[in-house]
Order: sequence, then C-alpha cells, then structure tokens
Amino acid sequence: MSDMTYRDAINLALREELRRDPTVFILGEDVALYEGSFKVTRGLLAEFGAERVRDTPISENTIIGVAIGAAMGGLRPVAELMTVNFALLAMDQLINHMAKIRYMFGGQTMLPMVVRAPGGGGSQLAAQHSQSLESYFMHCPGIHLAMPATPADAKGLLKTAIRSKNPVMFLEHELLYNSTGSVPDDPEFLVPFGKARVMREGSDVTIVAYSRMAVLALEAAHALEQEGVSCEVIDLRTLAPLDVATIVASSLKTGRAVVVEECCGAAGLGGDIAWRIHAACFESLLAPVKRVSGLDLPMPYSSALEKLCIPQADTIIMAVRDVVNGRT
Amino acid sequence: MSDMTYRDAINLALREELRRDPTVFILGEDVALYEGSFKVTRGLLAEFGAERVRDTPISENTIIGVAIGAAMGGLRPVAELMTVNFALLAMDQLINHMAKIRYMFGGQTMLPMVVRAPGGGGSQLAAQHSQSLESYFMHCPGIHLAMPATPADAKGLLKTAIRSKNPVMFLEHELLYNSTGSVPDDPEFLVPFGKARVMREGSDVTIVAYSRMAVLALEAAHALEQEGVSCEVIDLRTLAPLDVATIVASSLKTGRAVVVEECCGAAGLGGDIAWRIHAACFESLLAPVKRVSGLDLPMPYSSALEKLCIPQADTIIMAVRDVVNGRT
Amino acid sequence: MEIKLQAILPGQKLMHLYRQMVLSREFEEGCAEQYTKGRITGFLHLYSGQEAVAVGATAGLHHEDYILSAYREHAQAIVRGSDPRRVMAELFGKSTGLCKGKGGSMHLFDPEHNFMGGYAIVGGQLPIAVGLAFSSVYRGEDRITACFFGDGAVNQGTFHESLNWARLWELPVLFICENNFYGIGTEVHRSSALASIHKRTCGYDIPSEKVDGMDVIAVYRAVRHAAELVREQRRPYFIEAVTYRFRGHSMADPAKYRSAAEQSIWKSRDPIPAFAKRLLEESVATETELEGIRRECTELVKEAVQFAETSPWPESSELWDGVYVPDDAVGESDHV
Amino acid sequence: MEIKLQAILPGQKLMHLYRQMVLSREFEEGCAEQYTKGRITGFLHLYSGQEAVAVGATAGLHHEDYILSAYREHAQAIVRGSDPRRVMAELFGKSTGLCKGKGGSMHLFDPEHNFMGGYAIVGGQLPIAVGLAFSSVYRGEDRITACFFGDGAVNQGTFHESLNWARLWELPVLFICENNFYGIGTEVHRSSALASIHKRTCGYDIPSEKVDGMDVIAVYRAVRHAAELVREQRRPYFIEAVTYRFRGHSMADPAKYRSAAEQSIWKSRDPIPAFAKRLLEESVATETELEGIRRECTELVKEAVQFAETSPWPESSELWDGVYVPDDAVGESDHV
Ligand SMILES: Cc1ncc(C[n+]2csc(CCOP(=O)(O)OP(=O)(O)O)c2C)c(N)n1
Ligand SMILES: Cc1ncc(C[n+]2csc(CCOP(=O)(O)OP(=O)(O)O)c2C)c(N)n1
Ligand SMILES: [Mg+2]
Ligand SMILES: [Mg+2]
Repeated sequence: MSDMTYRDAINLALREELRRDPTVFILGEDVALYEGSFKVTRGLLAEFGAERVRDTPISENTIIGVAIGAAMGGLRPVAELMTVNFALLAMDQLINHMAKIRYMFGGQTMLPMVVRAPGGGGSQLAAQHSQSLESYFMHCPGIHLAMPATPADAKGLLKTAIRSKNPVMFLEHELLYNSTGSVPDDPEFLVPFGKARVMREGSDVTIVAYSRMAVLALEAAHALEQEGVSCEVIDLRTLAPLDVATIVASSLKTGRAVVVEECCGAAGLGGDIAWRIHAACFESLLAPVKRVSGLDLPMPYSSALEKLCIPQADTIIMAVRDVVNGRT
Repeated sequence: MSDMTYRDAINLALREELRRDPTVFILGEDVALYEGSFKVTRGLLAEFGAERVRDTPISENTIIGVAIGAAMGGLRPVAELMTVNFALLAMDQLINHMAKIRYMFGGQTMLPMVVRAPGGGGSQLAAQHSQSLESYFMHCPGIHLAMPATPADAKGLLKTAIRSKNPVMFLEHELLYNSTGSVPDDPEFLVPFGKARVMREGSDVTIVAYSRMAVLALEAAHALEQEGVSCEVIDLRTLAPLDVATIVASSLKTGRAVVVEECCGAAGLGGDIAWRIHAACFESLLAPVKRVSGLDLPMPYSSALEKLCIPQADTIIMAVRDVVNGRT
Repeated sequence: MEIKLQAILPGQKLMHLYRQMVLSREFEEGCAEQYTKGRITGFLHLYSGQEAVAVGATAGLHHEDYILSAYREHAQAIVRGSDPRRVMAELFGKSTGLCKGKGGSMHLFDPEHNFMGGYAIVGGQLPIAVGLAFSSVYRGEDRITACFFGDGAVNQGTFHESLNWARLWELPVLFICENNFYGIGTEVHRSSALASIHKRTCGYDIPSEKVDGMDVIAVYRAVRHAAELVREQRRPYFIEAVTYRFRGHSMADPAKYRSAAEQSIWKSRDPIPAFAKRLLEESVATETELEGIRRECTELVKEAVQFAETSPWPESSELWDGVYVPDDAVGESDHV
Repeated sequence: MEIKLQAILPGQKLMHLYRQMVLSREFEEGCAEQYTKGRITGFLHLYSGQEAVAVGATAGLHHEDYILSAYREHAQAIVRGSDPRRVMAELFGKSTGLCKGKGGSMHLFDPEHNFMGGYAIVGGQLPIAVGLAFSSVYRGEDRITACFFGDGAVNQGTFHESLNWARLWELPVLFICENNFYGIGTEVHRSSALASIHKRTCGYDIPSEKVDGMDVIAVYRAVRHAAELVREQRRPYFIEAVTYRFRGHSMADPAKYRSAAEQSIWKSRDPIPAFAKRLLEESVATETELEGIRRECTELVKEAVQFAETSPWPESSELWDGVYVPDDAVGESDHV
C-alpha cells in the first residue's frame, strides 16, 4: 500500500498497463508533451515514447473514431477527452459507433477501449465547462461506465477498464485529483465492475452515491453520526453495470434511502436508481426515497451561485434528516 | 376541424407560421427541393421560396449552430434534423451552446428557435437509425422538449414552439406520420407547453406516456377495459416543462401508476417520473410504480428481434396487470 | 490510344471483374424485387450503376487491406468475398445473415474478408478508417485501409478531421469518394462550395485525382497505383470516382429531382455493357461466355434469395447476444 | 518604403489604437494580479502579446458589425466598447458583471456593442457566426460578422462545415484566425497537416491572406480591406493573423513547452512598444503623451478592480434568472 493522490493513482494504472501490454497506447489533446491538462499523464511520454503516448489535434469526434478503429484493429487505446464537456463533440462516435458496433455487426468484432474524461463542477468554469454527463452514458447500452471516488478505486477500476474487452467510459472528477488515499502496490490489483462498495455501514438510512458525491456522502454520514443518525454509504463505482443487489439489500435493511447525483435531476440517473429502490423495497420503505441532484440549470460562473447548484455535504445532510423525519 | 395526418398537421403548422411571421424560416438537409426525407415540408419551397426554405449541406452540428446564430440575430429558425439519431452529431451546438447561451450570457440574448427531428424505432432501421433520445434533451436545462402524440397536438405544440422565445426540441415519431386525427383549423390554435392531457379518465391505474407510447397506452387501456381494469391515460405532450401536477393528481386518485418510455430504461426519463410519483404519492400508492421501457440494447435490425425491444400495447397491458395484481 | 485490356490484366482476371459487376447488379436488382415483396424491410440503398467503382477498386487492393464503406455497401462486401447468400439473409433479417440479422442492409461486416463494415451515419466511417490504418502501422503490418464514402459526406466535420489526421500521422489510408452527384436529393454543387471534390484535399496536403467511375479498368488502375503509393510512402491518398446511381437514393425515393435527360446520358454509360463491349471488341470473351456469366449470376442471386427465405428467424434468445464480450474482470457477461 | 502612419489614419485615431492596446495589456496584467490574489477564479486566458490583432481588426470594422470570439476575449470586448469595470466585475463573479456573474472570463457578451460572445468550446463560435451573418443578409442589413478563433480551432469539424457553408450561402463572414502557434502546449505543425493556416481555405474557394499580427496597422489595413470586400461582395474572407501570446495558455500554465529563445524573439516584437516607437518617430505623439495614456489606462484598470471588488455578489434569488424567457404560450416563466 502506498499513499497517493487520485491523479497519481490513475497515472500509475496507465503506467502499469502500458508496461504490461504493448497494445495499450494513449491518445488525446496535450496528453504527451504537455503531460495532460490536469497532469494525469505526467511522465508517460518520457517512459513510453511518442509512438505510444500521442498528442492529437483538437478533433474530439475523430479522437474517439480513431480509438474505435484502433481497437477494431486489435489495439487497446486509452483516449483522453480533455474534459467530459467535449464528449458532446464526440457523441456521434461514442453513441452511434462505439456503443453499437459490436452489436450491429453481429458480435463479430470487439472494441477494447477506454475513454477517460475529467468532469464535474465546482471550479467556477461556467456553463460550458462544468457538466456532469454521466446519465448520457449510463443511458446508452453497449458501454460500461466507471466513476471512481477514491485513489484505490481509480487505480483498480482503470486497470480493469483497460483490460476489459468492452468499451468503457471512465469519468474522473476534477475536484478529486488532489485527494489522497492508500493504494495497493500490486500490479495485479483490479477492481471488478458492477460491484458497489459499502463505504460505511449503518442502520438508519442508505445513501447511494458515486464519484465525488460518494466522498461528500461519507462526510455527511460522519456529521450525521453526531446527531445519532446511522448512515450506510454506498459508492457505486460503476454505473453500468449497476450493482442493484447491493443497493436494494442495503435499502431493505435501513428502510430509507437517499440517492445522490451530481448531474441535473431532470431525467437524471438518480431517478432510475431511486425507482429501483422503490420498486424492490416497496413494502419495507419507511419514507420516500429522497434524491439530491445538481440543479436543473446551466452552471453559473460566480462562486456565489455555483455552490448552490452542486450537491454539498450539507445538502445531503438535510436530505437525510428529511428522510429520517419522514418529510418529503 | 379537419381530419388529417400527423405529417400534414406538422406541415400545416409550419405553413401557417411561415405565413404569419416573416422571420420564420426553415433549414435542413433535403427540406426544400426534396420536400423532406419524410415529406413533412412538402410544398413549402413552392409557397415560400428558396430564401425561407433552405437546403443545407450534411453538416448537422453546423445546421444547429447556424440556427443559433440566426436566432441570436433576430430570426426564428426551424431546423430539421433528418432524424434524431443525427442530433448526436450536433450535441455540441445543442447542449453546449443552444441550451446554455442565454444563461451564460446573463440573459442578454434569446434563442427563439425550434429543432424538429423524427425518431423512434420500429421500421427495421437498425442500431444507428432507431434511437429514442428524449432523455438526453430532458436532462438538459435551458431547452424545452415537446413530443406530440396526435395530429392536433402536433400542430398546436409546433406552433407554440415556433412562437416561443426559447429553444425547443420538437421530436416527432416516424411511425405516427401517417396516423390521422381531427385538427383545429384556427390558425391561432396553440397547445401550451407543460400541460399534460388526460387522454382517457380511469380509476384503477394511471398510465403516463408520451408520443407514440401514449397512442399505445390508449390502445392498452381499451383492451384492459374488457378485463374490467379502468386506466387513466396521461399524454405528457411536453417532457420539459413536465406537468408534474397532473401526473401526481392522477396517481393519487388511482393509487397505481405505469410509466411508459420508448427510450432505454437505464437512466431513462421514466425513472425520474416514476420517482416523482413515488415521492409525491408515497402514502397512497397501492403498488410500486411500474416502468415499461425500451430494452437496454442497441436496436437490432431483424423484425423478429426489433419488436422485442420496443414497448408494445401488449407490454403495457402486462405491466398494468402486474400493478393491479400487486406483482413487481 | 487506349491501352489494350490484356496489357493491363490477364483475361481471366478481366472476366472476373466482369463477373463481379454483373453479380453486383443482379444482386441489387434481386434486392429491389424482394423489397417490393416486403421481404426486405428498413432502408434499402442500391448500388446499381456504380459497380465499376467497387469492383475496380477492390481489384486494386490486396485482400488483407481493410475496406470500410457507408450504407450502400452490398456490392462492396460481395466483391470482397462475402457470401451473397449470407448477405441476402442479413437483408431478410435472418439468423444466418452475415451479422446474424442484427445489422441489416446498412451494416454488413465481414472480418474474414477484411470488410470492416457498412456505416449508416454519413461520414461516420472516416475516423474509424484512420484508426484502423493506425493499428496497422502500430503493429508493423503492411496493409492499407480503403475508405469509401459519398459526395454528401465531404461536408461533414469528420471528413476534415480525418483527412487532417491521416496526413498528420502519416497513415496509409486511401480515401475513395464515390461522387454520384447527389446526397439524397441534393446535387453536389448545392452542398459543396467547391464542387470538384478531389480539389478539396489541398488543405491537407493530400494528393488526389479524379477517375471515371463508370470505367472499371480506369478505377482499377487508379486504385492500384494509389494503393501502392499509400503502402510505400505510408501517406494518405484521395480518389474521386465520378459515377452515377441508376436508382433513387433508397427504394423509397422516386428520384424526381433528376431529369430524364441526365439519367439517360448516364445510363448510356452503364459500366457493365461498356465493359462487355470492350471485352468483345478485344476478343477477351465471346458473347456466349458473357451470357454464361450473366446466367450464372442470376442463378446465384436466386440461390441467395432462397437461402434467405428458408433460413430461420433469429430466436428471441439471441437478442442479448453480442452486446458485450463476456469479461470476468468486468463482472458481467453476455451470451456470446 | 513604408507608408507613413498619418497617411493611413489621422493622428487622433492612431492614438486611440495605441490607447486600446495599452488598456488591453494593463487590463490583462491586472487580471493576472487579481487571479494570483484569488479574486478571479476559474480558467483565465490572457491576451497579452496579441493586442494588435483585436485592436487593429476592430478598427477595421464598423461598430454594427458583429464580433464573436473564443475564451481569450477580454480585450476584444473592451476594445469594442465594453466597460472595463463591468468586465472585471464579471471576472470576479459579481452581479454588476457584464453577464451578471453568470458567464465569467470565457463568456463575455455585450449586445450593445455587437459583441456576440466569448465561447469556451474550441471551434464552437464558428457556426454561430455563420448564422448571425445569415440573419443580416435575411434582414437586408449591411453588417458583416467577424469571427475570431485560434490556430487550434482549425482542425475541428466546425471549421470545415462553417467555411463550406459560408461560401455556399455567400454569407458576409470575416474569419480571423489568431495564429499564436500553440493550442495549449501543442505547436501548430503538430496538429495541422498544413501548418500554413490561411492556405487551408483553398478547399472552400475562400480568399485568404496572412498578416503580421504584431503590427496593429498591418492588421487594421488588412481587416478594413477584407471587411469592405466581404460587405460588398457578400462572400466570406479569411485572415490569418500571426501573433504570439506572452503568457501561458491560461494562468495555470507555466508554458515550459516554449523555449526561452523563442519567447524572447517574440517579446522583442511586442506590438505596444513597436507602435509607440513609430508614433514617436513619425511625430504623431510625444513621449509625454504616450506616458499619459499609459497612466490613464493603469488608472482605469485600478478603477475596474475597485468596482469589481466593491460590487455585490449575486443574490441566490438571481440563480434562476435568465434560463428561459418568460413566455406565456409555453406555460412556464422565469424571473427575468
Ligand atoms: C449524419 C447523417 N446525416 C444524415 C443522414 C441521412 N442520409 C442518409 S444518406 C444521405 C446522403 C448521403 O449522400 P452521399 O454521401 O453522396 O452518398 P450516396 O447516398 O450518394 O451514396 C443522407 C443525408 C445520415 N444517414 N447520417
Ligand atoms: C472542444 C474543446 N476541446 C478542447 C478544449 C480545451 N482547450 C481549451 S483552449 C485549447 C487550445 C486552443 O488553442 P487555439 O485555438 O490555438 O487558441 P489559443 O488558446 O491559442 O488562443 C484547448 C484544447 C476546449 N475548450 N474545447
Ligand atoms: Mg452521393
Ligand atoms: Mg493558439
């Protein structure tokens, strides 16, 4: 075990997989010489050379298309979109192609590729640079969607993603890059997809979250403990596949649930999860499932406004209190 | 009142608004000379000329960008995307720009524009041409989303959309174009946004649907009547704004609800709606809210497989039976 | 003075080209019939008239070279070697289809013949072709990637991004634009600022040329030459093949936007009789031999239809096959 | 032999250009200071070094001409007439900001001055500019649309689609590429197959030229001439202004990818002292006058900072303002 940042854990995963498998290569805007806009690919050009760590033009749709072609040709591309906002320029290749190619070609090819993209709000980057687009990818069959909350998961999930034979969207959170945690040194450390992690056990309320929201949920749970409310916190790790069993088991146990999503609430993935809890735990729920979501607004720039749009530990705390007190 | 097809009702709405307001113009691939891939714009070039009914290159992202610029410059563009699948090539302009411009510029401009796009599955067009992408647009604040089920609503909602000062996604269903109904002749006939229509009153179960799914829901309700099950069918008409009040009032009355969506279930908008019912009617629900969704699969081509992926009247009937019988 | 056919290719090979063009035409006309009978559903885009492009180009490539195309790709797959029976079965939506009924007319795929797919999003195949070419270079393979697309595709962003990228990374991509003058009902000069498509590569420093797409030998020679350049220099090249589709955009299109005069001029240039004429004139074949080929192809298409007709529908149990690769690490599996 | 400044523009106007460049520089350096103090947050992309482009170009346009830009657009807005105090307040996120604190550094917008926005998606403003130009033509207005973007933007699909479209529809768009040789850390020849950017318009039949973007007069003359062509002929035109940013891509970038030698060559061509020298040499101004302008601009920026500092934060009640236009027919309203 080593203590390291989320950023370094991702860097380590990339490094280990580049070492392990010569078909793995990295492509993206400013990933090589500049070492990544968020410095996630630091040192990789130096170690692996310009053949395997490749800067690209600012052509997002083609970055994904090239990765698709390369994967079809037997390589294992790891593409970086500088931020997830730019995935919107690549939706054609991501959704119309990457997600559908295997199926529409009758299972005759596979696309072992990963698309990494940092996202989320909270740095006053305004409407075009602060989106949480996870619902878009969860809503698209044919791809997996991983969203690590901790450095260890960042490493273990990314390694699984790179080794997977299926296309994986791997969404990192910009505000987690500097967070630290202990990370297994074992180069065979993998975190399986579709297995949520119970971050904290509890008996009164289940909080379901992912990525940075899981970190905030844990914070909220600590605070709530002082008030005598015992929260079970579930970090989903992957949204597709979704570990419904763990969510449901916990909700059945506690009888109350809060689902936290950073993305907008309208047609957000939290609705799907909340409905699943409702449908599976209908008889056992002591209160309606509560959702904590990003506001249905383009993100405002001003720090004074931005913080109102993104779920905070406090928002989660209030939601838990409501659920415990039977308020809707 | 005149009997006409959904296609003709849309054509009429376009025609009336083109006549009424000289700032309205139409652009899209093959909308003018070819009169539209689905012949929705038939006769418009002849009546309004090549200045106002304009063919474009196959450049979807720029079709939307040009419409945005034109709207910012004071016109009222009605852009056609040949099918909604191609909206994925334009997500940058739709989501990063159209939806955010007014807000990020502090409300100093407005974009009175409409993006029309046919969509939905059921014609054996396979994975890249059969998508139902409404959740993507409902999940994006800053735009309105209308999805008419009947010829009258097609006309009235489109006219409202064109007159609106806000950007509207107007999603038509390919399989409804030939459906017929009576449509008010009044050129001032408008259907307001955010007001669902109770298509049929009932007392046992509420079925919430939209677009073609509402037509199927009504069919299912007729069949269920024979079994003595009384369904209230709600056609949402617009998904954004969403008429939560009507959904909740009906669900409170019947105590049971089925939410039907043609799009994939995972992170689908039906989850959000089902959760809203659950949250608002927690004490009154006699059974868990049931969802009927498109399967979480890329659409297969073969008619033998395709029909399994799309909700049918029968699927809705079974879901209603389950809800009535308390099965989950 | 035109070079004699047999100075370009041996007689057997010439006959093979003829046969492929005839088979393509017969196949497409067979599809039209089956569509009219309601046995083929969905969109159906036929290739009749453009055969010289697929046939000539494929002959100029190596079998291990990758080929990608758009949705008007039956002939491209068949010419590459795909079994016409399985192609027809795919169009019928049967489980014996090339893609098990999952893809249909617009999504043929045959990795055995390095036919890397038909794509239904205009311009969508271009970046993928660039990526495939990159994989070849990365793996030290000698193959090149040929990517077909239409005149309508050249105004998509992907065209621009892909050409720039292919040249920048020095990738062996042979771009082949089949200019049939129309994107559905829109004539090329109404969609392209510069209607002479091969000239559009100037902004990417990619050499290009225009070739008569109604002349199978012209296409063959241009593509063979270009493919060699691409293979040796590891650089993209661009060919505009000028051609014409004899039918509407799809079976749903009566194609009223084209004048009768225009159509008849092009029909008079039908690549199949034109090539037959040369074969006869230069005594490569006799009329009897050509007739034999035509009959044989008609028969093959009949067989294909019968195969498709008698093949089973996919079982509902096959529905979930082929979404994901079973993958333990990922903790999820499907039925493949 | 160089034409004398006053043969090009009257002395007062020349002084105005100088003042605008100085104000832009002072503003940007003021921003850097405020960023370091933590008062400006988010991404901050400064324009220092490129002033001659915004100032020269704006002087060559009419005030009713539309201008759009990317995210490095403070100077473009201010030069157009936006109040520096309200621009600074926007960067602070205050409610007195140009966009009420909703947009920030990357999204200035000032319709009063026909400044139609800063956009943060590389290449995103190009199609919008084409649409604005179309609206002018449709309404019979005489204005043209000038669209600024960087060398990094030319490989986006939107560049291609927009240039083709502008030429096809014959729209009055003046494309101005500010080639500062880098898209973040990637030098132009590592992203563009054809690094000479103005040559890339050959595929669209759009005339283009390259101009020295460190020379405000050269930019002014080129843009004035181009704008007249665009206005009269109703056709697009393309200018590549070769320039350099003196700072990193954003405040977060130490810009280590550029050699000290390269930087110092470009700094020696700083457009502000270069223009000052000419103004003095040709006796358009005295050193005292120039000094006065510099002091005045420093003062203006100080005022702007103070205005921003003392302005109120947006109230949470303002959060929902400006999403939708209140609109009865639509059955929904917001608080605007
Ligand atoms: C992105 C996208 N936009 C629009 C369409 C609808 N569409 C299908 S084919 C076509 C015309 C393409 O013309 P061209 O590239 O010349 O090919 P051709 O049909 O002539 O073979 C269009 C617009 C599509 N399939 N994909
Ligand atoms: C679509 C998109 N991709 C990537 C980015 C990240 N990004 C911001 S600026 C930039 C470089 C742009 O370079 P250039 O166009 O030359 O403008 P400059 O910064 O030099 O003014 C990149 C890649 C973005 N904002 N938008
Ligand atoms: Mg064509
Ligand atoms: Mg630059």
